[in-house]
Amino acid sequence: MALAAVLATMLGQLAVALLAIGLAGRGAWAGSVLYAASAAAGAIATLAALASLLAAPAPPETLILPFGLPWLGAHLRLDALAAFFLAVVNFGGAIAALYGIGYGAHEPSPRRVLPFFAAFLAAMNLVVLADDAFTFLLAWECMSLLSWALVMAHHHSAANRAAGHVYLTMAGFGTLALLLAFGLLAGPAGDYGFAAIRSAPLTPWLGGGALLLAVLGTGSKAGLVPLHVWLPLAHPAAPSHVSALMSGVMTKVALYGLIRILFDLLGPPPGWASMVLLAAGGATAVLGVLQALMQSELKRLLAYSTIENIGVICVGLGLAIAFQANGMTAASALAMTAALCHIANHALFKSLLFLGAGAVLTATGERDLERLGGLIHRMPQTSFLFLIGAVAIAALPPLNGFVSEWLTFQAVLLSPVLPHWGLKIMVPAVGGLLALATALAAACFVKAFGIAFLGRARSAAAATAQEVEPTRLVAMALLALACLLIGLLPGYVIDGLAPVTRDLLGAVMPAQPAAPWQPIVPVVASRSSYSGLLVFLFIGVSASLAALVIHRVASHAVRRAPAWDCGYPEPSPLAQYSAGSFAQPLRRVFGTSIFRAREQVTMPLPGDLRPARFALQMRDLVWEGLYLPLAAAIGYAAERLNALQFLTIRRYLGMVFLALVTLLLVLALWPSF
Amino acid sequence: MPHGLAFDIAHLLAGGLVLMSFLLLYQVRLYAMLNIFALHALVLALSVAWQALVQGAPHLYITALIALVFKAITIPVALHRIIQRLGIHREIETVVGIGPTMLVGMGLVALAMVVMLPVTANADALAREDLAFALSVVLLGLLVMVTRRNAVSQVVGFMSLENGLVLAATGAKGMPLVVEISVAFSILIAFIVIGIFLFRIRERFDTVDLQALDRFRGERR
Amino acid sequence: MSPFLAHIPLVILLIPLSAAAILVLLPGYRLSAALNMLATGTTLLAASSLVFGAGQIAPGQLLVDQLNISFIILNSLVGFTTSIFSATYIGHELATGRLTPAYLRFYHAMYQLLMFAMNLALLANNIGLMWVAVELATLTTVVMVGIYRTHEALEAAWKYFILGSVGIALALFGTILVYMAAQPVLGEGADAMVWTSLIRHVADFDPALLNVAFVFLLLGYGTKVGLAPLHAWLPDAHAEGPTPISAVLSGLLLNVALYVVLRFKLLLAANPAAIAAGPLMVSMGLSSLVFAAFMLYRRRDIKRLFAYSSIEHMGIITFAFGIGGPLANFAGLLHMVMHSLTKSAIFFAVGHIAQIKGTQKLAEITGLTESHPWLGWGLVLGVVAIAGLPPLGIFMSEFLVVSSTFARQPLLALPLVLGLLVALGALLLRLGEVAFGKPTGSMAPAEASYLPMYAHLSLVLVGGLFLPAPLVAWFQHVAGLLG
Amino acid sequence: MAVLLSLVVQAGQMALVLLLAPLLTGLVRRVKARLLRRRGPPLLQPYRDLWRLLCKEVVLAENASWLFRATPYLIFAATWVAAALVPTFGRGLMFSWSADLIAIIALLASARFFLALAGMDIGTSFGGIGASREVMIASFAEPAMLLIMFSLALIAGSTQLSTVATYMASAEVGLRVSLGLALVGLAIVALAENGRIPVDNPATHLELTMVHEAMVLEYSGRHLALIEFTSALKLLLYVSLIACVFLPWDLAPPGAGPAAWAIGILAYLLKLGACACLLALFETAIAKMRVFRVPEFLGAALMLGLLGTLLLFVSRSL
Repeated sequence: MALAAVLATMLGQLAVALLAIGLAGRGAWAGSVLYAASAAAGAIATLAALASLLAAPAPPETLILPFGLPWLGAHLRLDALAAFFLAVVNFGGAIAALYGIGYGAHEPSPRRVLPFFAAFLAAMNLVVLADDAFTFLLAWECMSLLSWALVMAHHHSAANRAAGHVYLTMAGFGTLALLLAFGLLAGPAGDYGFAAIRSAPLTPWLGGGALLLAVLGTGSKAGLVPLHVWLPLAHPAAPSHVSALMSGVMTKVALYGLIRILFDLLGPPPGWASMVLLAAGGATAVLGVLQALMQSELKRLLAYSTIENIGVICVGLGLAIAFQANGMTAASALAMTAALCHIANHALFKSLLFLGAGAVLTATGERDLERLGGLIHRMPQTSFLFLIGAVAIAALPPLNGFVSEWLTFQAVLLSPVLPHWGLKIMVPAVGGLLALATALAAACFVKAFGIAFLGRARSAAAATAQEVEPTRLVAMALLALACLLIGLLPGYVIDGLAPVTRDLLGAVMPAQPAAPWQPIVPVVASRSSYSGLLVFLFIGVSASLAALVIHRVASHAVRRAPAWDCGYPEPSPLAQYSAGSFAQPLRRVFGTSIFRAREQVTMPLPGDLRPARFALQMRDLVWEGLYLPLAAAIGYAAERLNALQFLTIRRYLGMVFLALVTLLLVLALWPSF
Repeated sequence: MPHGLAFDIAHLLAGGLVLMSFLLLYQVRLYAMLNIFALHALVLALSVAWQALVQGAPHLYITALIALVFKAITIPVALHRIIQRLGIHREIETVVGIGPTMLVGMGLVALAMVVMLPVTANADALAREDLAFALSVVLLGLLVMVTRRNAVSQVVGFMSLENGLVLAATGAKGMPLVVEISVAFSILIAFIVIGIFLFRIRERFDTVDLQALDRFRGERR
Repeated sequence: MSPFLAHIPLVILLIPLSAAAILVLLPGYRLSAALNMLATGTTLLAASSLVFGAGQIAPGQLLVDQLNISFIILNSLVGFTTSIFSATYIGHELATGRLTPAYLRFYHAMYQLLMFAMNLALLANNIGLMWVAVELATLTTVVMVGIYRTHEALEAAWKYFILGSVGIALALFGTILVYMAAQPVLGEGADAMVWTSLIRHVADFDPALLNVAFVFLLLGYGTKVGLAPLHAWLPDAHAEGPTPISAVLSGLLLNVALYVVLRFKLLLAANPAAIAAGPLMVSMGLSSLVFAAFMLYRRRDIKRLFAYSSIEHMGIITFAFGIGGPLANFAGLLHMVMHSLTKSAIFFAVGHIAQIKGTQKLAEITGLTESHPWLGWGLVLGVVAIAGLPPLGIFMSEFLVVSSTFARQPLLALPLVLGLLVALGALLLRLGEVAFGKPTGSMAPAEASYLPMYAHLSLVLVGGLFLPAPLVAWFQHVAGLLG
Repeated sequence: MAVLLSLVVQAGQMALVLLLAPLLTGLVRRVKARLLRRRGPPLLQPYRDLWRLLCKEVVLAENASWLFRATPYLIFAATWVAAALVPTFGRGLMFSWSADLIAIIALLASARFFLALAGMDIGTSFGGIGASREVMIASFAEPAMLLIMFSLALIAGSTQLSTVATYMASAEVGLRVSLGLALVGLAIVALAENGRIPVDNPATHLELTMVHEAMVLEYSGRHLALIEFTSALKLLLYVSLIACVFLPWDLAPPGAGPAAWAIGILAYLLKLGACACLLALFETAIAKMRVFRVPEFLGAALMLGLLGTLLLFVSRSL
């Protein structure tokens, strides 16, 4: 039933896409209607998916459509895992579409956005529903292709085009890696249905190969270091509601692929796989957030922060594997729940933040933090909602980001019981990295919010910005509300995820006590527990109490005056701390080694009236160490081979001649002769 | 006709064709090459005629006649005139030295033998020898094409290659369409010769003027 | 077999032949273009009726069996759509004076002659006839490539001619060797060259002779297929000739040559003692794929770019047939069809683009989706398809190629995948420049016929998602034959 | 009835930390002054300061936003809640399970997050300096804290402070190297988090060296009072934390009677006094370090935490 409903909404999205080809650009009303239709379809699909998730443990729904590989057909399957991801995808999609109603009016070329947007949503749904390798890869690559088209929507900028190229090439890499992974999984019999793959036994070597390929393939889409380079280029290049989808939702679909292959298709993953994921996750988290800190462009900063969160999720998945391989299924369920929870949470707050960034972008026309500032006065609602997103992503209580980080840390804390020595040492170290990443994320979002929304306006555009339309505010507010609700009542989410972990791991977290105060208890209450609701109430009560007392006893006098600033107020807003200067202490600490950051200050001599100059140079070592050499190698090979285009006919004949002689020689020396 | 004699003569003629190919490889001057080629075609004509006689296949006489008239007479004469017209009769142009070329040629003949002789163990000896020689001639013809810069000498190489084909085709007993094929090839060669003549393609086989090529193809920076 | 169907092959040959004869005499652009379309259209109709014939029909020297029927229909279809495209394209050439009416007459006649030659090659039941037909096809295209009579066009035609001639010679030698192998079994005379009798008795042939023959045939016809390192003629011939010819070259002639190779592979496959033709085809295919993939990066001419992409895809197809097995052969067949449709669609777009912009230089063509949305997005779709991205058909065939390779020769899948990836990168790089960005050059509205292009693309789209069951059964049957 | 009683005890704890916080600050100042052979301010001076600030008018910068005005209340509440969740005189208070050590750290992080934002709100360069340095220090202190907590949790098998304290007071614990390392690490983190010498100097307004003070430069009147109060509370929190983990004696068990509570409070006061003296002694003996030495200082704490964890593995498995 739910499957049919989701399928119907997918068809709806496709219909919207087709209509949009003709209608988009015919006026604002057409865009609004289409976006509204897309949002409605997304909402219905969300409800259907949630209903299916809550109805578990029902047997998974399956369906075979006569498409795709002729002898296989398109197999679809809706189980708990799929239902969870469908809910994430469609909720994110519905909100992005709702936001699009307002945002689309600012879009110079709606025809380049709307058709792809709706189709993109349908493709992501199909990835999650697919139950055979062909349909999966088809949908997977369609998802990449359509999002590429969206990245290319603003194609006049050469940077966007370059981003699109890097993006789709990397996506191609990922797909081919996945194709090989499925090839290994399907074995020589070549049955690409997931049901057959599940039941087929696999030797450890083949399984290991498939696993690594799957990590490469899905990791390149999710943004695991060092396969992340496309992400900070492509995500910001798209229109903001699409950025929200790409960062908040599409990376999750990639992780869905990872989970599906590792935990479902591969059978129980080998223990060493956890080390791969833990190492990659830890490195991704720290590198991602450090990069985010160094950015001065809001959307790019958000994209890098996505990379960080993917790292956090991968650490959770790695822990789940580690525990499962050692028979600790309850701990494994905890780690998996933490990862899934973070997946949902990140989808919510990252979408919220990107939508906020989109609001800033349309209101000011600026994406550069160095030209923003003071927006809290001009756009109070947006600022407030963005602040909620920032608090959530900084993993601060009582919002949802903290819940999943907390669960992940609880899983980390269970690791000493693991028998494996490598893991014993690795997990605490990764835990430390995770903590570092969390703290840096908080720093990063202090910077993002502080520079963009606080202080004084650094440009005329920022000084005259206007608050955005109500529909967009509603879209953001819904996300903020979801962030808050999950933060306060995480027990429901954990219970809701139980069918998923039961399917994947055969274990669930203990049922969360319903009352009083909705605490969450990962293992036992004496070990650790946390009640978001109570903490929230506590803070609320104490803050009100403090306010009450102070208003009773203290002076009420308030006088507005120029800023004090130690007696030396600087009239120009440009003298404020900028994004670059905010990051400077951390850049000094981390950047000199990780980014090879070099600062150069040119001070004029005393009496010289020239301004002092500050130059900063940073390098991306992953890009320079891995991708540029690769590009150079391809370029070199291409250049060398290109000489073959300019030969004379005699030389071409020589090539024919050589080929002939070689083949004859081979034939003469063929062993069978 | 006793089998031994028929075989010996066919063998002799085919071997002569290989020898002529070697001579072609050896010649550096265009006129000399043309003369050798005329001889080459003559030997082919004889060989084909002999096959026609041995196999009792009168239609092969046509092929022999074509070889004689067209390849041994018309084409060399035409090429003579082209060479004169283009003023390239004095040119000596090989890419590698004669010595190495001859060595490579030897190697090719050896290769042809190694490939062909064990292969055709079932076929009768006549066809077998013929085929091995034909392959040698084909390979040597290709070698001529590859080692010469001048269009005319390359055409000569191609024609000697084609002679090898005709040798093979006539050696294959009772092969249909041989005449048609030889006619088709003659037309092809005529096209090539006319092409050289019409388009003044003097050096186009191997222009050293790379800039010219770039301009033509618009492909380089 | 109904008597009516028995004559169809003859009809398929006679229509283009007689059309060629008429067209050579016919003055006037509109009339001849219309006749051209009419002839290809009726050929298509005739060819489609072959579907109703079950099993083999072999009237005289001709043969219609499971293998070539799809080729014939594909050939007629692309021939028909190209003639529609050609009508608008040539009209423009005439208007700009690149072609004179006299040459035009010649052009249409040659077009039909080419169709005749290709259909003959496909239908021939005699390996000698097959060879003659391929040679004829080559000669006609040589003439067509040189039709603009510019320096570059002549140069390209000349190169094509010389390399093609050598290829023809090698193929002939291979054919003679096959005859030699057949002669002890089938006796002297024509029967030893008839494919149907060859395949029946091939198990008794001398396998060693067949092996040598196949080397020559692979190299000889491989030159026509455009396999590296025999490919040199292909990019220039595509770039310098009229675009309809480029479309036919890439979409059809290469296929025809490959079809001939496949016929001989069938022979080898039926002889248990012969070496597998597979390794040879695999290595040639792989080298073409990887080589062309790298060559894509430095292209500055839009038609050369897609010509190299044709080399790449021919490499993939040859590779797939080389791998063999029902799945890989199926993939090869599917890829062949999809590539034909896609590549000709791309050339339709490219032809109009080059006419509008007045240049083939990639650097001077940008922002097409903005200046000419229909052409631009058509090109985007085509390139996306040719790069092997879904939901278009080549994705499915590449999926099958890679997966079947993986099942049989896992290690070969790696270079295959790397080659695909390198090519993908290059194509996307160029696509980003050509289709996106600020438009440059002439913004004149296109006088183009979008029908052929979008018809092909929609076929490719449907093929990527849904293959009708009869088609599948048919391909599977042929794939089984190919061994 | 029992619920009401435990509610009262919980409220008592909240009131207690509120009452004692300025006193602890005063005590530290006083001891420091004495160590420097000055008379120093009276012990109750912080209370007076707070009162005076409360009575003053607020001078608000012209472009201060609502965030700037709300922050003092928010951070005060967050810190107060955090402080109330750390066992002071008794274990297992009514709401102690609502947040474990990780959540307490996160509550403090929330307070810092908002304070840093408030520092940037006016748009002055000093606010920016303070905020950026604060987040840098925090980004080292937090992982260090987490690793320390990791080794504690490994020893005690819990992150719940009450459980940890119970375990620490029991005989099983013994003397361990890891505990010593954790103590040193925790002390370092506590110094950094409270802006004490050598990381920051709460008494200075020397422009380029200040961190915390730079952030709150624009605050005045009752807002400043709240912020000062929050700082005092935070100091108290850390001292209580160290006390409850490393000096876990005489904590009243859950559901104990007034006598046990009285003993607990007395012991708590003693612990506070001892810690205050030690802090003052340390601060007098050492000089403030340059800002960019701070990461190294905190890096040491990080390493200590990691080392403690690893040593635990060794000792456990042997």
